[in-house]
Amino acid sequence: MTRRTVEMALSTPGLDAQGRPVSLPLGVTGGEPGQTPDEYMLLNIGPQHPATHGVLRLVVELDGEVVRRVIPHIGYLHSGFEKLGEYRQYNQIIPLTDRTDYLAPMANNVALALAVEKLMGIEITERCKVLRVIACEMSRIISHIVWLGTTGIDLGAFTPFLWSFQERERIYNLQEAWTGARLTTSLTRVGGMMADIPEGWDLALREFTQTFPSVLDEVDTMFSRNAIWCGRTQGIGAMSAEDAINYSLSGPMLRASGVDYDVRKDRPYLDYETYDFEVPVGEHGDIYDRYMVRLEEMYQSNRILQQALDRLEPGPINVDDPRVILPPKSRAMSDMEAMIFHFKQVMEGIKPPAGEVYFGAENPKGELGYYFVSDGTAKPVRWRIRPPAFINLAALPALCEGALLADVIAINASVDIVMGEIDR
Amino acid sequence: MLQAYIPLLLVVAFVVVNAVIMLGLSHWLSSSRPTGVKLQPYESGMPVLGDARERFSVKFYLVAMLFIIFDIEVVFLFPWAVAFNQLPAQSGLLLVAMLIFLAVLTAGFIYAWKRGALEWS
Amino acid sequence: MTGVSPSVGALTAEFGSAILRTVVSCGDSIVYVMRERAHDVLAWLKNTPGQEFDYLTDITAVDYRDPERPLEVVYQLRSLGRKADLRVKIALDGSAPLDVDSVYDLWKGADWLEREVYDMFGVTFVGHPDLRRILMWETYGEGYPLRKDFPLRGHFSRAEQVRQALAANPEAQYSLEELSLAQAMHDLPADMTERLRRGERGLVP
Amino acid sequence: MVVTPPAGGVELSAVSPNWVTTRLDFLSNWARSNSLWPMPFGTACCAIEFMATAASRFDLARFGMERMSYSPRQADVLICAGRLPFKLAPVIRRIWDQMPQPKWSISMGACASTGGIFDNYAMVQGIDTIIPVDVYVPGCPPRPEGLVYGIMLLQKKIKGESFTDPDLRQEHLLDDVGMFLPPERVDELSEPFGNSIHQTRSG
Repeated sequence: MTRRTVEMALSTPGLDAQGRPVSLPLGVTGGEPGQTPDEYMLLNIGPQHPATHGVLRLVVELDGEVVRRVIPHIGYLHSGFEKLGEYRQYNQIIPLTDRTDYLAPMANNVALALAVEKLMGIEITERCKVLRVIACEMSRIISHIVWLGTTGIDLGAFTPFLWSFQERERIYNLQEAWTGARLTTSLTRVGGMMADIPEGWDLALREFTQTFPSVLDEVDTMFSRNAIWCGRTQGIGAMSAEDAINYSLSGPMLRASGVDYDVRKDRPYLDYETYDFEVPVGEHGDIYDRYMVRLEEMYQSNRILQQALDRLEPGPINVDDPRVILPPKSRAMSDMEAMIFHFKQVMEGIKPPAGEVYFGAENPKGELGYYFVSDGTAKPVRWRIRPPAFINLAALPALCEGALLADVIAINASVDIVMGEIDR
Repeated sequence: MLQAYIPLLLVVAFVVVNAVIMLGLSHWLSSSRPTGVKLQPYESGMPVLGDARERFSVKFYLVAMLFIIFDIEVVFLFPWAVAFNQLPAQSGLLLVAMLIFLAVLTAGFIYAWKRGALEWS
Repeated sequence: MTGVSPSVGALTAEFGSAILRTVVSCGDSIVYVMRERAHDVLAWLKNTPGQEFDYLTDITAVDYRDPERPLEVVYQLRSLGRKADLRVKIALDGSAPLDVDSVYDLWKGADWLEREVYDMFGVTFVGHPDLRRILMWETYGEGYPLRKDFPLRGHFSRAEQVRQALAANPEAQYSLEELSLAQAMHDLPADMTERLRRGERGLVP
Repeated sequence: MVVTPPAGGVELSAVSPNWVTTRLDFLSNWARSNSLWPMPFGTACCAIEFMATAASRFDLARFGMERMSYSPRQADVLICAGRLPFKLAPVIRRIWDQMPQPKWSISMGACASTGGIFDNYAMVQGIDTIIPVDVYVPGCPPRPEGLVYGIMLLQKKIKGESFTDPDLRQEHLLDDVGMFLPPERVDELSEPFGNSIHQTRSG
């Protein structure tokens, strides 16, 4: 079945909005001779669709059940984050990061704080590092478990969705106890955290880490050797390792294709090299491998959480540099110097040195990168988010070529997309 | 002799009346406001190119026809099964008759299978 | 890895004048490259055995606040094998039209990244297979949002923005590729084909 | 422009309210309010909180709403859970038009109700400039209890409706210019307020 080419030769006098010549569609040439094009169908799996995990729109060209071509349209949730970032001080950008990848908000907050701290060259305290590792690994668990639930629904299994939200509620309680918000946590500040963990919080988390693997075992026994699940996922939407690197995939999508690349291992931050965990790597790069990689990653995150809880000992969570961190309220009201620092920081914000920084963190979806360009003022010149789900989704047309229509839904689910991060 | 049918007629009458009431009430009470865009086909919120009544590829009908054939085959089994245990004397003859019927249809099934009618592409 | 990455030395040896200057910021080494030779430099960085920058982390652009500083297109490159990073920048001064050679032939991941830079900054990538807006709708008429001369709330009034969004032609929500597929299937209604012929796809009545 | 109903059925809104109609109102409002089929127009973070509300802990099934209808044909209430960019405005408008009467809409979250923190070029400053909204649920994202309270408010509103009210079940379509509200009303509704007024170019 040779690839059909679409001839768009005839150019008309009209100019479209950008002043480029508009070419009138001429018609379809190529494909096998005698294949009448009117047997094909254009279908919108559009912005309002239960199986697109948000407002993604896929225009699918169908030959009966076989998909000839998938043309994704994104931007239906473009909210101008990067433009807003240029009007905010650095600590004011943290609430914006919750709303990009809203399935793993804490991981975004931590990544932003680390990026700005790398720009300013601040060394954070030991307890703050361990708390941030806990926040990142908790985000990885809740992001993967909601992916598992929604992908299960897409392929017809409803109960894992309820199990996954049961576990998510338990972590919501922990996040709410720590930051006051279930979803939009805004956990970190440049140089520290918004608050220390409350009393008994670490006991609740330890109790969660003890009972959580049993839920994963249930999901494992339900899916991994389930004939329907294997039939729908094995060998479908596969991508080879070279293609995965060429498409700049990252995270579970890359590791499922057999490329052993994890930012926590290759460019360790927050002392990840001192934690003992393995990085699961698949071989075939199909949907089943992506499922297995994400499932295994949840076990590993659980192990990291337990190790982090063991090494958590009391200490300050904020760096004691008054130019960066607000002095405690009690001192700000009594001691003159603290009040001046408090006033300066609230009115003018933190002023990092002029320069630029790129910091990549291992987010549940892949490598989330923050690229800051600062000119010495309190607001960044440019705040670029390197969105892992955006780049992983760019490989969707290549994955869906020649698959069946039902497989397009499964492949789209396996990419684990969050439209807030894709459309920024 | 006809008394046996009265309960049946009552049930049918109740069903019909019930259906008519429900449909009538919902039609009468409903506030239907047909508008131009409401009558257009719904495709995930997008304006539709072309209409849905297009020529489907024949593969869909092939699958439907195969289903109908083997569904009717199963339908014939039910009365046979009821008759089978009421006539224990001729059970051997009945069994052989049904096996021949099944054999013919299974031959048809194997032919369709080998011809690739079940694969999709 | 503080200090300049070895690739910079190799680059200046190889290309000499094409490498304008190198900077080190927060531990990352940055190389400014001439626009005309950019594609050769990137191809060299990807293919030479010693460099193997096989992973394109990101393509973006930066528009500075003071108008004299040129708009910069930024390539973040990474070598998975050598665990090395490099940032290649191209400065596009405002005089010449903003166009850069596309790197889609080197890394397929660049497809959507370049479309987003085109959508947000207006930098056209020569040789890109399908360069059209990706985040805003294709016939978006207000300009390029991430430019510093683009106001935060947009040029038009809110009412005009709502009208532009609601009253757009139905074919404005389809790309030219889909329109030509639909036309080949004789699905395109007559009025839509007429408007396409007159080139009024982006026109809001 | 307002659509006049077809001539076929007897027009109940012309009847003066009496014992029969109030009993009929009570019966139909009771049935409608306790089996609202939501159309979850979930775009962003509020959609995750909406899923949490529909899951087992904050169970929407207690209100007869666990049957999500993803097609507007069977939907009763359109819940816009999440922010609405301009690119999505025609989609929500088309889905609202394609929902049969009686229909209601809940604007869940600050971003859907007022544009929230996204006071920029890409965001509709409140979906009431695009479609009529019955209940606004504040919060970013609103807690599941907040959304459930919003739904209970909507049920109370439905129980208060009556057949004899002529301008209740009317279809308000876009006018010929393609606007739902007059332009000056849209500008007034989308006025920046609070600290976003000071978001001029910095430094």
